Amino acid sequence: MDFAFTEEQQMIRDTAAAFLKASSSSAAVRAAMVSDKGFDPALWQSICADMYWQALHIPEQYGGMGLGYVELVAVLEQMGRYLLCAPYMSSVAMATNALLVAGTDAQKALYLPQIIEGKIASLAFNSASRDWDACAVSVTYRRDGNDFILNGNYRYVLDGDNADVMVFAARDEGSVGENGISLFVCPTDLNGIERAALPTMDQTRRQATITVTNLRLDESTVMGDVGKADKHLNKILDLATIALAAEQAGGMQEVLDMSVEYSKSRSQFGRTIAGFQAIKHKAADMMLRGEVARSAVYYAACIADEALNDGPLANELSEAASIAKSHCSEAYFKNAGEALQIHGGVGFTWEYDVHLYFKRAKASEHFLGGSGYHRERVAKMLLD
Amino acid sequence: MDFAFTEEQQMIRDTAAAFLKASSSSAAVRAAMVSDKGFDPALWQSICADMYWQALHIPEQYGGMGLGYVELVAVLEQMGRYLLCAPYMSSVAMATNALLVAGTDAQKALYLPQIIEGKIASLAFNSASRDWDACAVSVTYRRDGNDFILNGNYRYVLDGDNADVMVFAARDEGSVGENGISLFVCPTDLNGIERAALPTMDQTRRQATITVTNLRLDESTVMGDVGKADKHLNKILDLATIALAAEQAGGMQEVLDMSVEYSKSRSQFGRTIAGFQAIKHKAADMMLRGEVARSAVYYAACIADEALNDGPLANELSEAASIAKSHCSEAYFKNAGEALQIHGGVGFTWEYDVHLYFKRAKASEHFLGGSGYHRERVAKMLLD
Amino acid sequence: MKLQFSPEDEQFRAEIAGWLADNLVGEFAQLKFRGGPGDEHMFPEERKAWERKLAEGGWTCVGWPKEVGGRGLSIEQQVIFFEEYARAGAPGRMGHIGEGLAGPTLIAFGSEEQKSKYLPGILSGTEFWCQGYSEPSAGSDLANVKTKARFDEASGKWQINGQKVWTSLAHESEYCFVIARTDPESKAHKGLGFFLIKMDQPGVTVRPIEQITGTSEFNEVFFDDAECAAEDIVGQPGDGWKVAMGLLGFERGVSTLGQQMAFQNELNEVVKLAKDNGAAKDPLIRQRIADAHIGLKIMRYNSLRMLSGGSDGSLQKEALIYKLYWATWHRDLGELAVDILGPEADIMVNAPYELNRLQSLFLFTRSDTIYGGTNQIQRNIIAERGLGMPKELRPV
Amino acid sequence: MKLQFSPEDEQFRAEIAGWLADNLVGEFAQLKFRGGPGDEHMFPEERKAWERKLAEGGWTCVGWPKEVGGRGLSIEQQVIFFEEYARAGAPGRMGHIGEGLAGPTLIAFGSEEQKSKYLPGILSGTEFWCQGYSEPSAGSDLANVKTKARFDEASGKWQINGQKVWTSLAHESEYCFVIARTDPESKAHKGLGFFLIKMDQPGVTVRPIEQITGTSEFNEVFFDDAECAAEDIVGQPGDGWKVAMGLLGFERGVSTLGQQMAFQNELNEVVKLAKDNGAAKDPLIRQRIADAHIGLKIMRYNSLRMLSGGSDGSLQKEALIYKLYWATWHRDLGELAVDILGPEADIMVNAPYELNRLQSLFLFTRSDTIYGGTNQIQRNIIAERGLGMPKELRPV
Repeated sequence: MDFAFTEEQQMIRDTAAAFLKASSSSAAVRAAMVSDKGFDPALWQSICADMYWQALHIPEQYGGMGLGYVELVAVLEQMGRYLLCAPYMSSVAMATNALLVAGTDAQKALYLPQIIEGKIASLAFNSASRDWDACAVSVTYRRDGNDFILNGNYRYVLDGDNADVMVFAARDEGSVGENGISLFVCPTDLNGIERAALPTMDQTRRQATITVTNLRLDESTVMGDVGKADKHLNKILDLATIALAAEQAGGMQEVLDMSVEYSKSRSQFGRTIAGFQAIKHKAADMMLRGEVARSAVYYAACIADEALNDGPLANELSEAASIAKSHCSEAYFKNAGEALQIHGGVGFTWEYDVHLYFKRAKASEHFLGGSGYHRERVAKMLLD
Repeated sequence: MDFAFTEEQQMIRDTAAAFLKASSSSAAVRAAMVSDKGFDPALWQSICADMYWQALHIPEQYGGMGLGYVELVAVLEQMGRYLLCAPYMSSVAMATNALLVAGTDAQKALYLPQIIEGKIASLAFNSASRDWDACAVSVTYRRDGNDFILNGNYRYVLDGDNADVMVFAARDEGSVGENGISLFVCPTDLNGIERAALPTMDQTRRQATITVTNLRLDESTVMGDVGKADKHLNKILDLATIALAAEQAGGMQEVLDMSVEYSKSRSQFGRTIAGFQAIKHKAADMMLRGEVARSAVYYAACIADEALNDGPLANELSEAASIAKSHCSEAYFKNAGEALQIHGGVGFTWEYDVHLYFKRAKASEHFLGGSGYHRERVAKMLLD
Repeated sequence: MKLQFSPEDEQFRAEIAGWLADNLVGEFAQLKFRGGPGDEHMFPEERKAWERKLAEGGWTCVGWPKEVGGRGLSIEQQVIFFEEYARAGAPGRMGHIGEGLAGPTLIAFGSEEQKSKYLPGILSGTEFWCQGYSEPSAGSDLANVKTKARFDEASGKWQINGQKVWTSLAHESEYCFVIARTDPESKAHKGLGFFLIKMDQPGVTVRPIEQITGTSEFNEVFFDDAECAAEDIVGQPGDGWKVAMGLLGFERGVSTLGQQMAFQNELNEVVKLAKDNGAAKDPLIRQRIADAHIGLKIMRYNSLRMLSGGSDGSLQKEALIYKLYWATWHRDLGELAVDILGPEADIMVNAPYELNRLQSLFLFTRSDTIYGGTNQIQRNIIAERGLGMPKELRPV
Repeated sequence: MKLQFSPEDEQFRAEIAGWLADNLVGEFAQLKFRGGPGDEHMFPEERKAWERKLAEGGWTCVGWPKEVGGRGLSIEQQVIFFEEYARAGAPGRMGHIGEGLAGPTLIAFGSEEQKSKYLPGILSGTEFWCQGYSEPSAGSDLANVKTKARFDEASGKWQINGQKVWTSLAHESEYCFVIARTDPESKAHKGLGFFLIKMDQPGVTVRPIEQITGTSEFNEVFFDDAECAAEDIVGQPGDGWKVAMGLLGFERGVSTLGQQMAFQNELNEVVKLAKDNGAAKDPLIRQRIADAHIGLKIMRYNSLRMLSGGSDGSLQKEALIYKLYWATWHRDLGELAVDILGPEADIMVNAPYELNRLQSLFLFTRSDTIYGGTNQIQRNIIAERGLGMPKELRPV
């Protein structure tokens, strides 16, 4: 039992922090978030060619680095901290995980190298539901010979308009709940796929809506067993949830650092506001929430590794994901709100960066389910 | 529109405060709460003979003072503040209200003068349910000629073991929900009534369990229409709820005063702890909760008057009761908890009075429904 | 205590409600529910026209005494006016700083010349005011004023230099009232003056502040040798703090009930949304909606108590807690709104940054717990003034 | 990072679990789940016998180095020991102050004579210790020590005068370690000494403090010319603060995981109650139960990180927040327990004041956020040490 980063993991974390501090500066974030694609393609290429982050947890046989979820989480934490605008969550934490969990060898061999080379991929599964699991799938498929015909609308698709490759979840016409779910993977230039960016309040992460109209997919696109992909989808979503929680933990650290720094520089009534107990105690609570967030996220990352490798603790995945996300969602939003409060008037301006974190915090809280949703998931495990 | 105490109401309030400060001192409370009956009979007689508080809102035709609920609430607030140990809530806010709302002229003429003279009365209606309305009634009755035979068990009966007169709610055998509810009033020395005190964590208010076994009541005991007393019972409980909220508001004031006073006397790190922002801000929040509690209680008292007199705003009763109780329940407990925290170690001792309020706060929170229960009642009104 | 309004007051309620129903139509219909906090930058010209319309009907400055041209309404009728105004969705008042702050200050502290020069423009809805109060380095430390006023003997005018911030409607206003330091050696609340400054002059520059919402209703205002006539100081040099504090007192009052009616409109929208999108079935959301409803009801009761109070003889504690209470309630409403929206909360109406009303509410209400004294400062004030706890230590 | 324990460690887990299963029987069975915080006053003699039983099995002082007679367990094995001990419901340790505080202090700072005089009694479970640390006027201001120690040249002994408070198990202890002022002119943390004092002497009086629960496990201890041999001061006169602070460091550590297992036992009881009485169907209670479960899981992860940390090179922030975190969590659990009981929470087991376990939990956990540094002090410490924010101003 050793629940600390290894030296190698520390190095990965520190390298990520240094790289992102330089490349995902406030100016860079602000330029990227209003750009056409919502991210800087040159930076994305550099992340892939110089940092190998897309390859991090992809097995070596597919050209990846073969590292684990702990390493991935160490990098994601820094991405959240520096508010990196990039299709990383979608490509790595959603699509790559989907391929690792449910993809055939052929699909992995085809798509994972593309992702490693910087292609953008994402996962589309829900529309307007308040659920964040297989039950939320509303797009339907029907068989036509050996093909599958998909119809329906997806919403909240991360980087959906930029993606080169999509993983689609769909349900057998007439099925309900967790039944009849299938996963498909395909390029986005097929006929029958219509995509539109959704303008987002949190401009640092893009979302899209995708409408599939008689989208015809052949058998080679099917991931796993037809009609029985609910467990796979739920596992993919749990893995993505842990990744998102890692970002949230990183964001929490940054809003704390910004707030402490600002409070030390701002004088009121003849002293820096950092000296007032009201501010000190807010900051102390922020630190508490941030530190235990990290503990929850690192534990969940260890469990994610178990789940990806069928280890003995693999069955803890859903619980670990819900623990991390339920804590991080409320905690990040609280911390970001306190950061605004500590910054006073300037925190309310577009010029200061606090609002970017504040909006990211709220968007990340809702995405993949908020604290109440995940607590109820845990309650079901405990009480029903 | 004038939402302030009249001069007469102020006088009643101030007289109550002065009387209770002297007669319900810490020493008096501590003596009463461990005494056999749980209250001081001499003080109870003085309240009835010198203060006329039992008579406050009883109409003059029954020997009462004919004042309103605002006056009653003004006195109850001070009782909560000074933690008066007495069967007042039961006799006045429960049994008297029951008689006023549902009693026949004969019943009023019989029992109200007894209450004015200091007899103890109470209301029994529920057992283990988490509901606090007519649906919670579980004791059953069946007709036997012109008589009613009651069977079952009541719990949480305020001062039930001391009561001379009881109002019983019971339901027609086989009925469910709000159907089949009847109210009865009778003396407690009848055959078939067994009573036992329940030892309570909050020693300042006594509860009892009452078992009725083939209790035979004749028609003269029936209050209102047989089988249709649900609305009456709910109205009685709403009125009692407002009374309890008034007590809670008074308790809030006292724990704030105690805390502020203690904080000004206690030195740490070379200054009184009252000067630390952490303490100041806790106290400020306590004052906020206490002040708005009062606003909610006074408004509810005005509405109670409307309800007792069939005024145009009478239909606001349930909402006003739930607003007052949902705020006061959480707020009193929070304030009492903060008072313990501000008192530090000594607050944790039996010797200091804070714990008496802390326990009263928790018991009052649960009795007649906590904040969540009353919020859901309001939600039903708004959303369903 | 009695809750009902008198028949005369109810008659008055019918009158103003009727006037609004008759007049908030045609060109003004588009202004319904617009121009409130977070939306103050919208439709300025149309809202100025509405101010003139109000003035024609005698509905500006309804609480001012009749002798200065106001309507002289009782407290009850003012409450009714503000409630009905907000209930009808009539637009955010362009004239509120003139009517609520500048005017009452002049009535209380101004010279006869100042009154006759400035009050008519406020009454007629033709001249608008903004407030030059906050400074970048001041924040909650209100008395930390750095803006300077020097009397230039040669021109016989005051020369104002410095910067104000968080000035709403500055670019739409004819006048600004400004606190500036008349005694350069003075500190804190001593040596200040209260000036009435014309905005349309070379020495005044307005720069909008881009806010968290992407819009700008607050501004920075720069004074570079801005001029102010000798007779346009209110009170004497050195009286500025007293005048300004008197003014702060006017900020709280009967208009709180109108504010609450606006809150009620927002809450209604939130409730409707929850019913429409199914969130009203979620037990946790139900609790929060009920809590918001309860909180607003209690806010109203508290205001009624505040307005009726005083006869009670007690320190008005219910007034002292009011800012902290409403600001926190309103901020919580913003959070509730987006939590009911759920993931849809992140999706805007249009690029580049067009928010819907609830998103705007969510973001804009973050300022409520900051301006006009942060929640922290409010708690200090409550503890010190309401509970007699020690003042903050000052560093040695 | 790896979560699994090694096969050797799992083997060890089986060993201690087996020993407990074999020995926590017969006369000791009644001690299961007893004697923890809030219940420390119960079964003192039986629990002393249990301490001797533990010592026979070599299960006292498992973390002490072998060279002083301890078992010298690794961190992992200590974690396992404390977890299994708590999981088995083995009783609250009468020896915990000797084993966890007095012993480690002596090992770190004591003379050889002191070690050989005092450690064996701790190891054998035959001599018990209490802590003379807090004083009535000190509270969170730990260094505000008024108890005096004067060296009496005539007798060659220290004479101790003063009062300590919140001393648990004082009436069951052979010894007390006491901080007292050796230099009467000194202030704050200077001029203090750390004394080992025999309780059974005329100068020492123990008076139980009646608590919110109606029971007494804390005491006041009065020293009136209490004697302490010259060789029973740890370190030099004036070193007391250093020794005491070293001791405070021992308070946090591997035993946190045992504490958490005890918390888990409590939480299990709360969950069972909710299932039994139907509260588990209430969506609000479900949220709170889930939150408690999540909070405890995270507490464990945080402790694992704390124990594994350091190699990371960073300041151990996860350790700094631990007290605030667990104290608040535990207090919330107490509230949850009685809220699940609902109105039944007010009904005791028996008159005059016999509480059930959950009522006792509710009341007793109020002390968690106070002793060992109130939540307020913890926040100061976190802000100052963890975030480098300014220290509190001292009055001039």
